[in-house]
Amino acid sequence: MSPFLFWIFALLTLIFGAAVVINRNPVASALSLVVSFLGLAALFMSLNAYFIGIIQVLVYAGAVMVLFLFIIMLLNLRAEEARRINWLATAGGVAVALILLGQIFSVISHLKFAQNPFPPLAGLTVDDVRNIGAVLFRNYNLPFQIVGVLVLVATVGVVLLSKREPR
Amino acid sequence: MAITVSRPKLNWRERLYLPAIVAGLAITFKHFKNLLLGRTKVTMQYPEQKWDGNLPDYYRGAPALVRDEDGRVRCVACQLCEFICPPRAIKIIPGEIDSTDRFAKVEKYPEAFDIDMIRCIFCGMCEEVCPEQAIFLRKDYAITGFTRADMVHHKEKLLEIGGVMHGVVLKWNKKK
Amino acid sequence: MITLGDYLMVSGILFAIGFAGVMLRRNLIIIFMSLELMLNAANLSLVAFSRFRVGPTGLPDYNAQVFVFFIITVAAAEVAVGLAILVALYRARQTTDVKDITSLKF
Amino acid sequence: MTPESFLIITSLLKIVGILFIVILPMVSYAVYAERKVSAAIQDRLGPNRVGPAGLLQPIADMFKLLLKEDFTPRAANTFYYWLAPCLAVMPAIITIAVVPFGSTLFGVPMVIADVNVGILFVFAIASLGVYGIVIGGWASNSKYPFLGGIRSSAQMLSYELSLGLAVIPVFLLVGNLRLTSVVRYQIEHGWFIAPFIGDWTNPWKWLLTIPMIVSFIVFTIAIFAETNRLPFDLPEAEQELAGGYNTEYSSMKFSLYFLGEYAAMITGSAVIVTLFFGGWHLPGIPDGSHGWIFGLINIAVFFAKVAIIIFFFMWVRWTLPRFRYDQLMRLGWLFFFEIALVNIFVVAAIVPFIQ
Repeated sequence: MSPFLFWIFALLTLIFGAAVVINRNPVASALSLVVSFLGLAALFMSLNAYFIGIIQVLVYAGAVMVLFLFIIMLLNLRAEEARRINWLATAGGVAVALILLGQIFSVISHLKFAQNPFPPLAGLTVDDVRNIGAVLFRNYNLPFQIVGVLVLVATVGVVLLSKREPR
Repeated sequence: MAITVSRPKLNWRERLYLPAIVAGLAITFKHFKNLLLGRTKVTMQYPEQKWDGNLPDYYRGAPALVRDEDGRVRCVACQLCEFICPPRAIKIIPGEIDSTDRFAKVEKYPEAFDIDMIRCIFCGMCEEVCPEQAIFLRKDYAITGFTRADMVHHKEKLLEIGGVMHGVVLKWNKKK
Repeated sequence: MITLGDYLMVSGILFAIGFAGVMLRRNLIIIFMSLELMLNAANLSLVAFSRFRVGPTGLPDYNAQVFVFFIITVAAAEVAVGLAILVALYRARQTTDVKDITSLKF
Repeated sequence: MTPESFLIITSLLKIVGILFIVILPMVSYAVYAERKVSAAIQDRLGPNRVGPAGLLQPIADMFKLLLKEDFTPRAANTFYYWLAPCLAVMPAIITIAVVPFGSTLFGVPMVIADVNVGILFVFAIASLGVYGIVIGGWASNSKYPFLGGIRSSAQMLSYELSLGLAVIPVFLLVGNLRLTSVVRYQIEHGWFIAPFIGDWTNPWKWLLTIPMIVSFIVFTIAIFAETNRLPFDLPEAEQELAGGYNTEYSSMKFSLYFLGEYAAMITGSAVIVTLFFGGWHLPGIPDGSHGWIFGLINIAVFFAKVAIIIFFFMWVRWTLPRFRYDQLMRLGWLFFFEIALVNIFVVAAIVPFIQ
């Protein structure tokens, strides 16, 4: 992965991530989030994690965000009217986020090993679908089944929640 | 009163819908195949093939003025057609016939006879009402033009389409 | 040369953006999206670490990637439930603004 | 020439070749073919004015659409209104990148990117196709396009499930997600639509045929739904929604939507051919390593198969009426979803006896 491509996709992810927070219009926010996720998927692929990258596109960009858009459109959420911004609260929120950012930066810059280059892989292409599958089904079989039950519970919950109460 | 439509009870084969879909596909494919093999009769290909030879005698096409055997315009500018015309497509300016003329007895002739073919609805009322049998609906149906002015048939044009009509009542020729 | 540190920085900034979104915005659906942003920032760190810890066989550490897989699965379920709650809330209150939803009971 | 630059140059040649020589002409002539097929099914002749047998009709259509007034409604959200048609075309064309459209030509494999997540890539990119429709419907700021957009988002989400589940039997047999391995497996073991060919005495292969055909039917129907083709074209239902998501579009923006639909149909057919009909393989024809002429024949065989599937798409379109929306949802969730699930178990039970 050339540094050029890395910075393009990193900037894409970050700029559109910031656009999610800044945009007033919920639809614009959701679409910015889609672009941000696509950039993130490219970053995953730059780390040779093709399976995770494509799952990211498939699940997040293809399904989750369509669901978000569907709900935004179904509820017909308009752009928020420009209400008076509470400057004190906004400044406080930004300050807290910046402090968090500073802490993360200081931690990362103190990690000595983080400056080392990535070690080389066994080959140019690693069949990571097969390897992830092997690890998932051998070492994480029980958690995998628990996640399956969780998804089932979520499905039942969603059906119950979205049912209109009979009047 | 609301009528409750009882829906037919479907058996399992009908409920599967697949046989019905396959039957439908077979029907459409039969049509497709027949057209490719040239067995289907398709509609007439208009600009190449035309109705011209096959038009029935009662066909109502564009109206036209006719002359009689002596070359006289049969129209006497009575303006009945102008009054009867439902879309008011006809406009006639009557003119006196000179007393020295052979047909001076007729008194009037159309100085201008315009039919606006944009308005004409080919109803044939003008032909019905004409006491002189001067206007007939001919077999032209493809009337085109680039401007509105092109679409107005003037007297010369109408006479050109109409030509000479033989064998109709010739009451003006006998006298004088 | 791109190092692990760069990926972690990107991940950290993304997390801070998501955090700021949760703090600053009042629209529930935007808050929800910011949460997703934070989850994905964590995913980026995990995948970067996975690529950094190459084992003796020359393969990345797939435990982290399996973890990301679980996070994505659970996040999808979470979104479905969360949006269903949001729709139920909108039906009851006709609003998605957190300022208007301050009481526990309605 | 270094291997890297060789790879880049051949990839570029393949992209340009497949896109401009095959896909885009195929898209425009698919529109022509659609009109001809519909005409034949309805006992008409179809376009026959421009050029011999109307063969230049797509070019005339293109000029007509280019010269039309490009109208943007005042209430529309201009940026998204312009963005949406581009989003509608892109995913359909990107998908072709992972589909192997030939064996080899001069030793170069005829697939643009042979990634190891092949089919997942197809699904991931295809699922992005819904954004063009949803955003177009929303940005037009008009009732009918909006309804079309809402319908399409729910429809695509529903049918992606059966789409994904229907192909799992194929990959249970192949063992990895690469589309080139799918083709290679089918060359060795017979096409998935008829796995018994070449192995006539094996009863398990005959048994396998039933779930494979079920899998093919479910997958094809899901592709119909994903590409908004007629039994499932509710997002653009002319009669109820006045054209649906593209009501407010005109000129080139409308034609981008139109081309996007046909491009999606072509890539969908290409995926069907690759998964179930042996890709570029035809029994008796060797692959491209036996000479470049065979490499070209392989490519021609692939696109001939694609053309047959596209004809099937059109045939169905002019036969079946449109579903009602509740029927569509019931069909997706209560019928195909379950069939695809059961099908996976059946194939999983047969697989140990095959190998």
